[in-house]
Amino acid sequence: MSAPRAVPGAPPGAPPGASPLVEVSDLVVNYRVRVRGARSHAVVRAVDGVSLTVGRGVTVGLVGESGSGKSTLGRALLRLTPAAGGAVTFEGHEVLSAGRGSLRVLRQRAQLVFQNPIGSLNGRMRVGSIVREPLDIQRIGDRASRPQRVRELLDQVGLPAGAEHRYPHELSGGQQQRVALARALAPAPSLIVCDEPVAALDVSVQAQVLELLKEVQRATGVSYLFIAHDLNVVRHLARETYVMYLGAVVERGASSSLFERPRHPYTQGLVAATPVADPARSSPPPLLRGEIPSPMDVPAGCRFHTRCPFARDRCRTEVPVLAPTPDGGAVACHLWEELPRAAASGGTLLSGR
Amino acid sequence: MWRFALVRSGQLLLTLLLASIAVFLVIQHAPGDPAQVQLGLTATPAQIAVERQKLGLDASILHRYLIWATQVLHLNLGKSFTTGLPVTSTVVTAFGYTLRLDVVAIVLGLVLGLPLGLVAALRRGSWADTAISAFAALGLSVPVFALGTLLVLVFAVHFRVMPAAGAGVPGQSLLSALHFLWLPAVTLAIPFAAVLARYVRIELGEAMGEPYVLTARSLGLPRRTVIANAWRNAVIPTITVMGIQVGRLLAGALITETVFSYPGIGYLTVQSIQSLDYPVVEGVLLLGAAVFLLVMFVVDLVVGLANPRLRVQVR
Amino acid sequence: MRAVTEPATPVGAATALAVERLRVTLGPRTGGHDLVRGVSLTVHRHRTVALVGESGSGKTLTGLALLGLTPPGTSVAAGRLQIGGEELASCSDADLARFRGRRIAMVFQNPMVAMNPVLTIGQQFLQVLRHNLALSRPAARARARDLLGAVGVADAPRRLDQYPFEMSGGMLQRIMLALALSAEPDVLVADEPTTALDTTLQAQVMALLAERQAQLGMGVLLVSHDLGLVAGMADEVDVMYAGRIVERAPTADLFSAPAHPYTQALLRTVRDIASPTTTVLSAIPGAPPQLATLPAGCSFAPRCPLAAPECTVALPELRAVAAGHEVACVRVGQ
Amino acid sequence: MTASPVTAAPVAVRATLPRVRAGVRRLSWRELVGGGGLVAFVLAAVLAGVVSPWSPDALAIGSRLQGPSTAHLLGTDQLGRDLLSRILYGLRPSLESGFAAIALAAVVGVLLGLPSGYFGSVIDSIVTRILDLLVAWPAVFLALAVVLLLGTGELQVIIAIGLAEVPVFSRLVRSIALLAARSDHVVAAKAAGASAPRIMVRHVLPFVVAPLVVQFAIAAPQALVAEASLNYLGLGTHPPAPSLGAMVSEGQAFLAYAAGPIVFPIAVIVVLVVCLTLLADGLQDRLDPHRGAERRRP
Repeated sequence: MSAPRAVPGAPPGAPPGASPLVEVSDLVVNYRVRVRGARSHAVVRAVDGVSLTVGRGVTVGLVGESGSGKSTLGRALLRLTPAAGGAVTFEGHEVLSAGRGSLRVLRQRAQLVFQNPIGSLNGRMRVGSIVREPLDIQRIGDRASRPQRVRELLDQVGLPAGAEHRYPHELSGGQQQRVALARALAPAPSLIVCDEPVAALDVSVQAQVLELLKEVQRATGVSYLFIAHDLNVVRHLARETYVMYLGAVVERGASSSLFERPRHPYTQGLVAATPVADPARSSPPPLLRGEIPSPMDVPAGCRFHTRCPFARDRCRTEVPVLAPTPDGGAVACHLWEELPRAAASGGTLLSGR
Repeated sequence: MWRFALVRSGQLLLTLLLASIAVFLVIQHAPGDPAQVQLGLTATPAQIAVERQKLGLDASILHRYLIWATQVLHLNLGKSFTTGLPVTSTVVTAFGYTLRLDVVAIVLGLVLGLPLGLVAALRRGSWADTAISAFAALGLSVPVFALGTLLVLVFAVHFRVMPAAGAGVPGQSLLSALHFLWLPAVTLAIPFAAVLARYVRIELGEAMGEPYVLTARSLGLPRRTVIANAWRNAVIPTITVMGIQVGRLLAGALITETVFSYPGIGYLTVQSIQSLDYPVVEGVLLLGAAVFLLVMFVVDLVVGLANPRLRVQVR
Repeated sequence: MRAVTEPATPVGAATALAVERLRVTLGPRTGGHDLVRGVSLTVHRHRTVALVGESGSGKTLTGLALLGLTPPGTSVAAGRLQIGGEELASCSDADLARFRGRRIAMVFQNPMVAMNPVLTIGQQFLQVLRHNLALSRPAARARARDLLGAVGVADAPRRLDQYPFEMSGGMLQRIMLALALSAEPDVLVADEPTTALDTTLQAQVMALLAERQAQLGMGVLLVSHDLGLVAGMADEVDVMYAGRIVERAPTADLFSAPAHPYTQALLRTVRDIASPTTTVLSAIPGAPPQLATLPAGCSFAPRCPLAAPECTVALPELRAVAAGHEVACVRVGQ
Repeated sequence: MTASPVTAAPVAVRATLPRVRAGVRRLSWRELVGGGGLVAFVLAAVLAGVVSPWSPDALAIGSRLQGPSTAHLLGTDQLGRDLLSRILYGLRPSLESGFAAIALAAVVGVLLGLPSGYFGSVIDSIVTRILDLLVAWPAVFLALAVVLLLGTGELQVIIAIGLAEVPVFSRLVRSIALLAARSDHVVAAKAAGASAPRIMVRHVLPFVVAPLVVQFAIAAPQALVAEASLNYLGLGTHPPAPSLGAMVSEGQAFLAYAAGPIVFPIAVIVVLVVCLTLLADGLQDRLDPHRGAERRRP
């Protein structure tokens, strides 16, 4: 087992002295992509030096377009995808270089919930066996007590009696996602990485699952790293949010201020593009032009400059670093202090009424 | 595309090399001492030892392979144990007969299989589809030797309109050569057509269910164009399957040629194995593998050309 | 973004599409069940009608049925179908074939699979333009370039020589829109045109759709599950539940005074999630119904907080509660 | 917030009742005819010693190439042996070799394909190379190589046919394992700390079973045809042991005098193969109704 790393700095909002649950620093994840017909592999930098902190019992949001690397980040910090560099500390243990012992702690204390509930459940297993499997693998409790524990877990996620005898395809989408959550909760984790957990659900069911996530957090004190593209959902759940673009964090901050007063032009664009269920507010013309470039050729300088309406010469050559803002967040933009705050009206766009 | 072709050629050469090693090893380990076989049962041990040396059987296996491979590259495969004729010319002559038979069979198979597959794919669930599917299933179920024998029984024995065996005499007219080809060609063509019909039905049927077909219809394109567009997608996997079938035929239709005692590669293969004529066995195995691999190579290139993802890299 | 700032109720605007009692049935005539159960709607030129519903509500099938493109195994019947002011004898594939691509066109959900992968963009344009507009080859190519320019695709000549797999989803959806609008149809069915795209691209494609509508004047039937999206796009919203329209109203009315309990609950959920001050989300219990096993009476009754015994007796019909505002609920007005 | 009890009760009913009924009701005509036929043939082969009117090797030079009669229901062959008895005994090597060969191919296919698809990279490359070598020849050449190395006989036939079928099975298993290895439920199992063997057995293998059964059913008639063909070429069982393929090839020389010695064995092979094909189609509809299965044939 590796020695616990020194914690470089307490996360914002955490009591002084307490170490955060997860500490990611300068994480790099590369993908090797085989180009058809070519003999060599191209290296794609899916996550490019991301630092992130998740406190205990809180929800941290992670937003960005598809291709921003947010899902890869989530899997890399659980060591489900190999990292090429950086460090991840989980409950004081270094994760990336962990041996079997430390890895076992991670496999017990950190779990995952996916976007597509039916795909994340083994269709050849009954719900009871699915939820029970982590208990069997980790040898939690004895054989006799496990069915009782499974029953409790299913009860906790609001599944009716008898659900353990069903197959996943016999349940509705919302119920399937409840099963996935029960499985994640089985080894009593301190962290659940939620990768777009409600994106595949109907609106009328989304609220049920979100409410359940909150209830579970209150009851168990579990932390969520909540990955989503829907800003409304993230803002509702997360106290703090990170915005990723092309593998890097471009802005971080308390959700309230981040969505009310987005500093980075990309965050502003995301906020402005989020539709509002109110015909009285006319949407402004889209702020962001074009599309996210391929991670195979990340633009030089500020990686966002190709789509930024404010880009200057400096942005094309010099890489901006994540700099602190007065409201406790951080932004990676050369121009954030001089930019017009017009887009900040996007903050009010989000509020429904 | 060029890079793809280059890589694929490299693979072809490598597989050919491995194939030659396999043939060599099989022959080396085959029961029966080649020296003994060469000299006959009356030979004394001393004579056999001399013969073994002459044949190079004492050297190391790598050495023997290299000698053997050099000879193969010079197209020198020795002489047949049974006829005493050079293996190369024996095999080439037989291959000529096989080629002639296969061309007729492939044309017949295409003429029969393609339209049947098209009709079945475009009229899914109709009685025509059911009938064609039944034909395809039967064509694949009936063993070739059974089909051939039954054809002989009906057309050669019962009606006496076709010859039961052989390929006629050298130098005969095209018409009389064809006369000998009909029955074996039909025997080969029916399973070929069955495979083809089945694949066209599956692939085209699948393509017709793709979203782009819905798009094309929503844009008002006529049915003919919609089908033609879908076909351009369906034809790519169909070519591969067709290629495998053609490759098998060219490598020697063992059973059909045996049924009709047709002097092609397949018949030669069976006969040389039964008479333990190893030089000829070597020859037919090598030629069969080479032809089959070459056909698959060509098919891959054709499929590559038909696939825009590969073609685009030429630009 | 509304396409044009005209009064909400069109006065004398030409009808682009009118359909009455549309029914889509799955399986055999007897023993099959209806997936779309008597939908009537009208779209005027320059107007956008949003058809909103959750998965399985029959909104996509309604769109497909209007072009005669429902999947095999289904049959379509309607009391009346009118496209661009012309009555159709039936809504069969054959009768609609003449209209498709010329008078009524469609944009689909996933642009990555909606185009033929072995044909270049140019070849696909050429086929459509030559057939629908009888253009010569050079004229069609020139027109294709113009059409691509109109949807904001830069470098059109190069794009025409490329294959779909060489492009991004956003680009393909622009191209798909250009193809669908190439014959300047009277009505465009847009089936979740941005669901497969990121929100940043969604905003771009929706703005483009509104722009092209303002230029060409077609009526748009926007099929969507996203109330937020339609709020900014539609003039009228038709809410579907279990194969029927349960509420229809001008967009402003629907969002300010939703009348059907389903619409109310849905809007409350959407707004709760979007509101930073909500602590407890209001959720609709249960799951959307299975169409094969629908209960008698109102399909929403099992999930409805206001359900009363009479709700399970008969299927409620759409009734007007205000100008242009219709609701299918027996409790409304009580 | 509470659960959604609305759907719970119907789900419970839906789940158990029809599944039991479906098992019986949905036996299609293909499965009935094909399965029934197969059972009949297997019974005939097993009971050959009981039901055969004659010994299969009993020569009767005086009654050669006779037509059907009450003594010899299907007539006799060129050596005066009873055709019916020879066919009944001849079914044995066909069924034994055919099924043994496919079983061999399935086992080897799973052993090669499962790790190949699940782990990918080096293991996958090695397995793929091996298989490439196997498919570099038409299947019949492979059989010849086996015969050349090991001589003729029933075991050699099994190995030859099994070897030729291995790539199909291995590739099938590999493709499914590849998909399953990337699926979210496997990632979830990894996140919970499941070991690679556990994941392969519990989360990948169950998805291989149904396609494997279908492929088994598809390959069975092909294997029977291959067995008969090898025997026809004289590469299988040693005379005088009866086999359907050898009967046809022996009878061919006397075609001009009597059709029975070849027509009856052929009829039996064709009916048997058609039964197996029907059964395969039926199983395929039941277990693997989606795309991909049909194309696995030839």
